Amino acid sequence: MKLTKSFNRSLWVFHLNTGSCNGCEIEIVATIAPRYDPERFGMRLVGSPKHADVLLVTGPVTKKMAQKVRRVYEQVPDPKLVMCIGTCGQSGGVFYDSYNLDGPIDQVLPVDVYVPGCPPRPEAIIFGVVKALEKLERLEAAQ
Amino acid sequence: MSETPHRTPQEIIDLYRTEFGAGILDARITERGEGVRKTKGCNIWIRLDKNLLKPAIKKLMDIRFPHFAVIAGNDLGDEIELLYILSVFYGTKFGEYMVTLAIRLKKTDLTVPTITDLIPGALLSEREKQEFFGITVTGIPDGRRLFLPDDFPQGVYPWRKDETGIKPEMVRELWTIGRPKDRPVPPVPEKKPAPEEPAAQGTQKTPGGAAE
Amino acid sequence: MDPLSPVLTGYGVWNPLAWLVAFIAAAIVVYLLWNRGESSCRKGTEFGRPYLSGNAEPDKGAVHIRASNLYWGYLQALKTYYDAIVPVHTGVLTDYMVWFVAVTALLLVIIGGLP
Amino acid sequence: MSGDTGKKSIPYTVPIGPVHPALKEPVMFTFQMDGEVVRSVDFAPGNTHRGIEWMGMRRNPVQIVHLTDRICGICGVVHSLSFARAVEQIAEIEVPPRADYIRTIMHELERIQSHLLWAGVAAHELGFDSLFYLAWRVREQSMDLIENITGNRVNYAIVQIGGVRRDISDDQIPLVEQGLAYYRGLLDQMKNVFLNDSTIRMRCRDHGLLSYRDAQLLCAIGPTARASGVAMDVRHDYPYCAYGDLDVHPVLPPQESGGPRGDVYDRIIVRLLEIAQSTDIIQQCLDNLPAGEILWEKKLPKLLFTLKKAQGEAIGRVEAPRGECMHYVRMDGNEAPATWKVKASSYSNLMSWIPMLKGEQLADIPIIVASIDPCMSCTDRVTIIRQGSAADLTKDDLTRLSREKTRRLIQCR
Repeated sequence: MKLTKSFNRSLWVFHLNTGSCNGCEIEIVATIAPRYDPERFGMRLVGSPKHADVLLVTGPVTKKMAQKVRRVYEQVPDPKLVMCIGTCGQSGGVFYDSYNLDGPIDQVLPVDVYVPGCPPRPEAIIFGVVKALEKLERLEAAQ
Repeated sequence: MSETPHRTPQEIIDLYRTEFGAGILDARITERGEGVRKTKGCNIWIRLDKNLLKPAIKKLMDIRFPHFAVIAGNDLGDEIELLYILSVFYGTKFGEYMVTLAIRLKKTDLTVPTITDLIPGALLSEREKQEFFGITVTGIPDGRRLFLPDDFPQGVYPWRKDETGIKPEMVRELWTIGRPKDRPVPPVPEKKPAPEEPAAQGTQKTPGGAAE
Repeated sequence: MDPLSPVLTGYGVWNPLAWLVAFIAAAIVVYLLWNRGESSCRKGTEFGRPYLSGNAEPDKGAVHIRASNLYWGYLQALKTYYDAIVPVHTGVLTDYMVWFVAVTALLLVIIGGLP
Repeated sequence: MSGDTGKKSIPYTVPIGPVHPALKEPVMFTFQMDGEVVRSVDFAPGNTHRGIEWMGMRRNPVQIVHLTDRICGICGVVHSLSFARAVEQIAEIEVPPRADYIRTIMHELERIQSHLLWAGVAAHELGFDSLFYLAWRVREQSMDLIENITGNRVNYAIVQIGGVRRDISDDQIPLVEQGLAYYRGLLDQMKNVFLNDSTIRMRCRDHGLLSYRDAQLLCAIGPTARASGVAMDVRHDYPYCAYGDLDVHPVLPPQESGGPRGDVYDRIIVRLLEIAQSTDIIQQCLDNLPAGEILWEKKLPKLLFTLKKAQGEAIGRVEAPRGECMHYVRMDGNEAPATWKVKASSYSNLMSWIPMLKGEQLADIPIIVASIDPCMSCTDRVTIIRQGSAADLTKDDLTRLSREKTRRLIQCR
């Protein structure tokens, strides 16, 4: 798969809640809002995984959502990246000992970039996207 | 709707006592004041006979239409206590009281009549109690599961403290899991067609590409 | 007249042959562009199925939409007309006969005038 | 019309959700549609059930306070506040008045940011994206204030059992006042943009109706109930924190705007007026901020020891931005509470979706669903499968439908 130049400058993200507390969600939307304005880098929230390049996954993956998360991941076209936003998707966070979780996220999806924080600040999310771009560049160089 | 007169918490308890007599097993008032002036907010706690639940709620509706908040529940060992938490006289300045009607169900007979014919909004709460306490609400218009997944094991009720509660093996200690070991290290080779189950078979992608 | 000769329409020129050549040229360009692409569609996996908010794709028969739903906008637009006309259709024969006689009488008055 | 005249029509199903990226409990809706009209609604919450209450019954109250912060990211104060209030009642802990006032200030700042957040989302659902960006831009000011006071933007972690963790210093008070002045100056503009806009009026007036009686019977709370004319507001009805010292009145849709009708438009009015009310409450609290301690007990082991001895049951309730939030706690002398039941505010409001959505059009679903403020709905999607071939309706398509409806309405005028 050859990555085109335009791909790096127009990362479209799809946001997937797997049982998060909403904190990460509002920070993701706050990131999209004018104060941080990542659209100047081509980053945009889209409404369908089929339009997306990056999957922003939040939350510790509840049992009801696990299969749906896998399905949505499958529906994202290649090349794709998965960003795990928030601590509870990485280690469970405060939800470390629940009976209804299938997480953390990397048990369900292959994660490329982890953005820790509960919730991470918008700056951190933008930094994570930059890291995702770096990873894409490395992928490109490896070909 | 004609406004019924406002009453003090003690008057409400007296009304209940005259109406239901010995059916009222316990009644008390708690008060709490906060801030500088310590204006008091009142809670009324009434424990009554199981069969008097619906008449008691009807009685409260006669006093003034209550706001139904939620049904809470306690596992007391042999019995399950259900607390119907309502509030009455909302809209009056500092005159609203929480009214908690508690009934106890023997674990041998965990049935309770539905109150959705009086207050339809109680449906979600009743459905929730069915799946979390294993009680049976008779006459419930919609008895499906609410929060738990469909493949949740039968006969396990998360809020019970006896052997039907959550089993230790059901608990997943997320923090001990760590990163999956069945995935290759970055940088990744060329992509293969994605398998059906990425988690089960491992995939071409790797975790933590940028985290290194 | 030669079917392939250019026709002056008054608004421009119409030449079927020129159009045919243009279409073929466009098709070749499109094919070349398409051919340069790399198929990344994973057929037979979830990727090929519609995205239904993360839900599994239901059986086609289960989500079949009946034609009556497609007429909805049409019926909605003619709602006032239908509301007036539907109650008149009572299904009782005598009612229809009354309508028939009344309309015939009216027509006779308008067209011919009674003697 | 087909339904009105009793004509036989076979409804079809439209599923929405659960990949609602922004909801606390991503709800899966199943709509039975007749043409473009909703005939019946069913919803299934629980996709984000994490078993928080069960986990809480294995932890001590101070740990639970951190868990309560993460029940809902938008309601960072209300859950921890109502849990702390319940525990304080059981253990008979007297909260210092200064802490009560700081709690109130945080509570109201949260209401401002939450209502602005909702205003943005509602504008987005109407297809009015520039207003969405405007509202979220304005919201950042309150986020800055919250961050300045608590150190966090979301999940503030300011409430501790027996008081608050951080004080508001004398240097911070002018900053907060500056922020309030900013909102006061802006409010007329916001009202103008939201309420005098003919598009918003057309899309929201008389849509998503919830009658007074339905609001009562379905236990609606907060702005949803107040928009239907039910004058309930925990801050007014039931004194807690500093509200016992203040004069707070439930905000009802004003008579001059058409009185309480219980439609989406009234819910917008109520929320906008509540932003103004919140700035006044914060100002009053700042003016009367009592001096003194901010914590009942600073030493955590001592606090935990007191809590371990505590026995009894209590209810803590507060008025969250979305309505009453209530925690029932029962402690029996163990480290962890015996029972902990959380009643979040959206929990009570969900049932009111059913009468609201019935008879409405597909294009109106997003705004009506969002109008009770179920946290927010950002990237939800609908799919319609027509005549065997699957036609995908993404969120973008819904927004497009929504815009088209607006355009149609404008042309009809």
